[in-house]
Amino acid sequence: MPGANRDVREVIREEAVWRPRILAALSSGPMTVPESAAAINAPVHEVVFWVFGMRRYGWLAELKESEDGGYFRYEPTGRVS
Amino acid sequence: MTDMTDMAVARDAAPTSLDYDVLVVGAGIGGMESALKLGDMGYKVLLVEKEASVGGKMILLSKVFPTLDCASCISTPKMASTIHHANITPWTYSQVDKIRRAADGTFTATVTQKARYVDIDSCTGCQKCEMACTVAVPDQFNADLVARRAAHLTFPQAVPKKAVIDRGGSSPCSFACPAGIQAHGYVSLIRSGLDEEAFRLVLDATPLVGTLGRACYAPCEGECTRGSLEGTLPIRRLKRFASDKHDASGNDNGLARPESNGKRVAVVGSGPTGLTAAFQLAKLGYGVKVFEAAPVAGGFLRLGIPSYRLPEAVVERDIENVTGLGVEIAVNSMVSDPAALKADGFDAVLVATGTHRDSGLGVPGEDRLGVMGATAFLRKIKLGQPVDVKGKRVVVVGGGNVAMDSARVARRLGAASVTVAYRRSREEMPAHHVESVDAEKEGVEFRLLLAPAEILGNAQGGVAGLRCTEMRLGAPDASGRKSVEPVPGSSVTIDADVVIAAIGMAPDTSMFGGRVPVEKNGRLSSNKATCQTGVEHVFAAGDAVNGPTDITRAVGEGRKAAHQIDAWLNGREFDNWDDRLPVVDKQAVLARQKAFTLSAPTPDGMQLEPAPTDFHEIEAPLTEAEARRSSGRCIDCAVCSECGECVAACPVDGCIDLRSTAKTSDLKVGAVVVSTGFKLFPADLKPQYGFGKYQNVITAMQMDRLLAPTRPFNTVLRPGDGKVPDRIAYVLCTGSRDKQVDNPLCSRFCCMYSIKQNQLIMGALPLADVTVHYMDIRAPGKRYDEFYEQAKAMGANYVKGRVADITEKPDGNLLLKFEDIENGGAITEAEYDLVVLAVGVQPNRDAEELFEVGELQLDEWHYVNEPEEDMNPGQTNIPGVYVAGAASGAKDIADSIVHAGAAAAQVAAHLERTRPALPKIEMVPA
Amino acid sequence: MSEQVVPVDAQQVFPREEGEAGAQRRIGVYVCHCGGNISDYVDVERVVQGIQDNGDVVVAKTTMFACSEASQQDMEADIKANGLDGLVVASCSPKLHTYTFRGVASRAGLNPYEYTQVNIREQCSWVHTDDREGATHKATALVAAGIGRTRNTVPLEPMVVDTTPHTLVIGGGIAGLRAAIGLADVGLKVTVVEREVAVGGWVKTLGKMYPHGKDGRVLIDTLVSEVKKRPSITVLTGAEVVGKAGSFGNYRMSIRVGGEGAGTIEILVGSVVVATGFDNYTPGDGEFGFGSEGVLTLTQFKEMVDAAKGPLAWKGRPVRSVAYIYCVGSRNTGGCSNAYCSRFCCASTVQTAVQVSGLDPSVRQFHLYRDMRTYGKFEPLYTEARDAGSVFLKFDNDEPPTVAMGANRKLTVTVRDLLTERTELALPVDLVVLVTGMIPRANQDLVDVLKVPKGGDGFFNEIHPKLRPVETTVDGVLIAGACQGPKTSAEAVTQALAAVTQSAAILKKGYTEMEPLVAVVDADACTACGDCLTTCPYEAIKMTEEGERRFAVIDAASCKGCGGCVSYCPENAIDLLGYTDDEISGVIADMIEVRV
Amino acid sequence: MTAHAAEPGSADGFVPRILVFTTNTISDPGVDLAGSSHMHYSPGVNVITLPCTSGIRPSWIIGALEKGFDGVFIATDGEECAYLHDCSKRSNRIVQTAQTTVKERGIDPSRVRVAAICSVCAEPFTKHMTTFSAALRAMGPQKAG
Repeated sequence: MPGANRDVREVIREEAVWRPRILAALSSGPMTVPESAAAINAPVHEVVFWVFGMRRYGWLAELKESEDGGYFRYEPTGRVS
Repeated sequence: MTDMTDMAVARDAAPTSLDYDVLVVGAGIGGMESALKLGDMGYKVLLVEKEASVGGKMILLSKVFPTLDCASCISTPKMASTIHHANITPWTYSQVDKIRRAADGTFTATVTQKARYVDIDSCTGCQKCEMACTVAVPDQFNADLVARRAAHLTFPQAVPKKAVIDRGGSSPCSFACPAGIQAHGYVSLIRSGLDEEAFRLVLDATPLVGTLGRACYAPCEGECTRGSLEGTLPIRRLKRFASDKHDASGNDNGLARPESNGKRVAVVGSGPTGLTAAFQLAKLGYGVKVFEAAPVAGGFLRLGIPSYRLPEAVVERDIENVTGLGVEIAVNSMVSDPAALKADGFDAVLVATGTHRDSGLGVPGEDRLGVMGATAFLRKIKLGQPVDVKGKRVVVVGGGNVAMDSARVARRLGAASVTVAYRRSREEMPAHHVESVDAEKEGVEFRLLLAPAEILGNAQGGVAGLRCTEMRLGAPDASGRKSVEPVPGSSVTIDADVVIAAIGMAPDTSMFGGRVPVEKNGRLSSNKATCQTGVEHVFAAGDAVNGPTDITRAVGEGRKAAHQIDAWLNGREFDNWDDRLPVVDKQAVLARQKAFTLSAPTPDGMQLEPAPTDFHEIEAPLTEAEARRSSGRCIDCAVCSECGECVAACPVDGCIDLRSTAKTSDLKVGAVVVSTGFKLFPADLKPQYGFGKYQNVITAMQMDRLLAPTRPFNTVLRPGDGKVPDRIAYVLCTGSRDKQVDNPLCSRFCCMYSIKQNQLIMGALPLADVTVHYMDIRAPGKRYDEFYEQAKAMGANYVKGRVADITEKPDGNLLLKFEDIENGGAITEAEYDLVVLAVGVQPNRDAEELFEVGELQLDEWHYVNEPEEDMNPGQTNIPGVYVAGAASGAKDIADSIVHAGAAAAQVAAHLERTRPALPKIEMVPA
Repeated sequence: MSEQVVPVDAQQVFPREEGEAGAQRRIGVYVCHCGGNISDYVDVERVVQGIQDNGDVVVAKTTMFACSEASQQDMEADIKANGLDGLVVASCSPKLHTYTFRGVASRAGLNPYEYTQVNIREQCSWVHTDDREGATHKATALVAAGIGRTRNTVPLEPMVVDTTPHTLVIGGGIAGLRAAIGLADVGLKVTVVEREVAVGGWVKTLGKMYPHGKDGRVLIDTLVSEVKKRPSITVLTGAEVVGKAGSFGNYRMSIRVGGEGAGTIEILVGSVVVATGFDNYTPGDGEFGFGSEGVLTLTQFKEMVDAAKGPLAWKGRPVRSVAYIYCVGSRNTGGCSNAYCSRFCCASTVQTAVQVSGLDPSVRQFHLYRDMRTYGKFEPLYTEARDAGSVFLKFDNDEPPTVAMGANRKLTVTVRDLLTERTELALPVDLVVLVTGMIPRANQDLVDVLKVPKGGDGFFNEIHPKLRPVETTVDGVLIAGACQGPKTSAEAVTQALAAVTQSAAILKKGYTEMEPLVAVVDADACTACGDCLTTCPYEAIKMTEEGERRFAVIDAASCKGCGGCVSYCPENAIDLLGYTDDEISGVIADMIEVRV
Repeated sequence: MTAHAAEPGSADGFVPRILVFTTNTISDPGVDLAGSSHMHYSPGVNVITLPCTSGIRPSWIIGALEKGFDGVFIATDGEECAYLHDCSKRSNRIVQTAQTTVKERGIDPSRVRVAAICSVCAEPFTKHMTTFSAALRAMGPQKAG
């Protein structure tokens, strides 16, 4: 997790760019944020912004009662554009 | 206490007409309370709030101490009452620019209602615009923990529940485009994978999408803010990407033939100006016919720009966008009397014949065989007519883009050598920099500071060479361009078989025979703003009027002409077709971010050969990956990209209007309440705590958002990796009681909100441990200390002593070094999942900006001063100006509300003193 | 019927002619597409078809945007053209457009309370985007229910209560005096009633006060002279409030004026500001040595310091050292029963300590505290005290300091200091100052008259600290100053002015308007059992007599319209207007009528 | 703005009808928020809004069940009620009265539920509706009359 911190504005701005990659990664099954980050090879703290931006705008939703070792799993909702 | 009966204003000076009795600045909890109470008393109140919703900071909180009421449940009824109160005029998304006190004791306030770009009456708050928006920015109302969109509802409980579009002006790229194309818009669409939408956004401005994607000189890229970082985005090529993607998709262009409006317009000339105008007019329902003298349509696009830059097929494809709307294009149709087209049933005529006549060199020998004008040369090639340059030595005279095109075409035709002779140096060369560099890469030789003096002939009447005079640079002229002057007696000869003169182009108006007015310089004469000529139904635009420019300018001229012709035909006043917002300040855009990550610019895609032999397109298209990556570099300068997705998504026609503007008014008011609230201490000013560096160090405001039911995440998660935290530490007095950060004061409510959060966390996360590092627990209010005891009883752990510093472990956990005063004072270390900084209060310096410098007195800590706090709370040093809530110092919600109530009493007393006869109070309608 | 009760005028509530009761209504129904927000998920045409034959429906239409100007005009035209007497708009949440459509009704000459908003967006289309059939059925049921409700609506008018522009202020301390001036300055008449022979309260006894160093005696003098300038203020000293009758806006207050030949006068006021202040905590005998020579309360010590012209002396002996023990009588310290923090005392003590250092910098001062609560801008006082040499020692409430008088008549304070590794320190000092807090003033007689509720701490309770911080459950009876809880003098003044504002908000216009959606008693059905009487914290319900008959009556001006009394009536004789039994039962029946 | 999958309807097409009582300023806005967040619950849910749930007549609850609603849910203001500090207690009393009566009439008292729903309780409300709906489905329809 430690490492270069990019400006929040910059990270958040990139949500659209990373969205297809995250959706592609989740197409094989729900994942936690760290799992998604590993799948798309991006810093986990940045993936937090993208996952929750996507959740807010209806691309992703958490699986209920899916907390696993402190992490929830997220899955696509089916929104396509 | 000053005498409360006699203020500086005498009763006799009672003002006659006020717009409002009271101006309340800021609609947080204090401002709302003052406004409501004054409204209840019957005073007319103008309430100005800079955000798009009333509610201030309180509405952002989860619950409130010590009752643990839901902040929203307490706030929203108050917010609704404020908005609907018969005596309160609420202006949200507005700002008070200045307040001036008049001699009679009243005030004139200059208030700007910012454009929200959403019609507040017709917006239904449905958030479809927000779902569709392509620009993501940090949501300040979620303490930057999550994204929001440029088009957005302030927060779910916003009052009024109306959207607002976050726009800083025009983005530099979009503003730079003479064609008025929303460059930022299509870039953000491509970033979101909305390539077809990007194509259609450009198509909205001009039919020439593919053309501009290749042949435009992209002034947008010159202004791209990224240009000052690692380099501009490839904006033009992104447009080509969208266009190619559209072409490959086989989609129609989405434009239906409009219903005819019964009027007809003739367009003379089918270049970029004519085609764009025809397209725009046809979309408005006009019957449009384009007359083209040449055998092919497209003007310079088809006859001037070499195919390696702009393939014919692309132009033809773009022209289909025009003809697809029912526009008829008649080629080989020279019009010699445009005005006379009226007799053929055309209600208006646009002349856009461009510049197709080459300027002569004006030197001896110009009439020799082998001397030709560049336009004529290029035209011949494009029409497939024979030009014999193979194996010949070609000299191109001139330094513009046409010169470069001619030279590079000559290379492709197999010339033995191609030399460009230019009278100034490389720096002054008017050709686009890339053009000259690329020409050079293709083997074109440059001979600089040479002015043609004579074309030398050979025995066959052909050309043997070009004799030139050497030039030298002089002082810069008025335009900053260096003047040149001949070197006396110098003479240089370049051997040549062919000389191509590319020193300028002019309109060819010979066919009009004076029937269209012409300026002395040979250009058509029309009003630059309206395009109208002396004959009222004849309009003229484009290069024929302005002289040679470039495609984007020509397209812009076409849009302008169409707009003005439509205005004239409908009897409207001519107006400015281009109503873009002022451009944003690039420095301000750069200043929004602490740092930028630089990434390698996308390679330019030019595939140049030293000796090209054919006319295949030399620039590679962007790959899908390149397009996404490069559009992802866009920094959304103006925030809103004008991509138009919100307009398309909004169910109410005309509700979203990106052209609306701010409105500034001067208002006369009897008194002012300053309720501008406070700011939170910026936690990064305590670097030892690592806020902004360590992901899992957050502020208490962020924790309040995490705890609120309208939270950014699905529960309380740490932002570093989305984990449910088990061990949570609080660092109290972050930025308070701290001389290091120049704030010796206690912020009053941090202990209490921390205790509140402790209780809420223990409720939300029953397994979590909460530890609070504190100096003194300050719970000095009604039921506050009991609330503290309750938190202790629930299991929160309170440790007295300062936190020295925080360091991060590789797994994101945090190590706190702290004093444990009550257990011997040793420096101890503990590990936590999440650290919450209980940030304190800073004064909001906006308050003093409302008045002339120094007019509103502040206390030594820069809060609004209450000189007689003991007896006259809420009173400032300016008679008639009062302060409510935390603008005068840190206060919790309960204290702010009481203080605001006191301020209202002061205002009422002031108004009564200064205004004996109040107007009859009207009944409040149901 | 007792005169102070303002009942809703029967004519106002039931104005329709007898013959018309149960007659056909003429209702207009508009079902909104919301540009797709509704119609994408609800078949709005079918909704209209489903209800248009409903008996009383005269107009039934869909509309693209009900809230649009054009649509509003259309509705107005329909109301006028068809003589509609009811309006139902099925669109978004009532929170967004209730006022819009009430306005439409009013402009068209229809009583706004004949309009019903049906929420088929937030509570139908948007939550059933996955079930068009279900959403359409539900929308039909909701609209049908809206029609059913409208069928039972009655025209209502906002209630207007004339108010008396006169406020009674109880208590002549700093809060009461400042409130009186504030009230007079906004144009209200004021009567101040003070139990003591002179006004001024505690502040009159104080010298220098924190944080601005103002002298309490001077502040009171200023206020008194300001009061005298205002002819609209009457001050009654040695007087007590002994009776209250009437209701909000028009209270008849009985005041016993003191002295020999005491009598009772009655005044008519619109509101009452209670500013009866506090009492100082008096430690029990032996509590932290109280009662011993040299052990003083903060109040006593402050008086001594205020009076001092030079170095302090106690009983003729110079004071070389002082120990302050904080939280005496507060925060359960030392086993006292007061759980609350007294708020003002930390700052007051450090300010006093600074004053002492000013008189004699060499005095050693020890502060034995729990948490130093110099909140906000008082913090620099604490710093100043430390800079002036005061020493601060923190004690644990489980192990409070002890005070002992030695054989040498010398006081020793023993404390385990948490700040120095829990070292036990024995401090021989000349004086021990017990930092005593505030306690609620004992005035049960007044409480019995006013019926203002007290909190667990014994101070008067506001209705809600954030929504209505100076109001009590007794309408028009407001609280100000330390009677509501411990506070500083400036804070008491602030609250006093807030009470002025609240008083002016209800009295200034000379009348007050209220939503007519209040509870009413059907006198014929009422059996005068009295069950409802205690259910209203606002005391809006009273028993009344008319000839032989006894029945309950609800004062419309006091009623808050919550309906809390409705369910307590065994005879179902109470109805809340706008939510009557007929209306709600009708709605339920209509909802179920439409089968899913 | 989170999408939530709706519970699937049962095979026999029985969608329980639930009558919900909300309050104007607190719980109804919470229910609205579920809508503007595009959450999902059963279309069998119908809402009636009152100033305060302590104004509910037990007869309305009983009548609703007898007339054909399968369940009644009272969304109280809890501690936030602006009218009555003991609002929860009063609402619970009403619910208990109604439950006692319906039990006497042979109706399962668990068809009446009560919970505090505040103005931002969109998720809790949705959850309540989903679980209540499921419970009622398991119980089967409450026969009208």
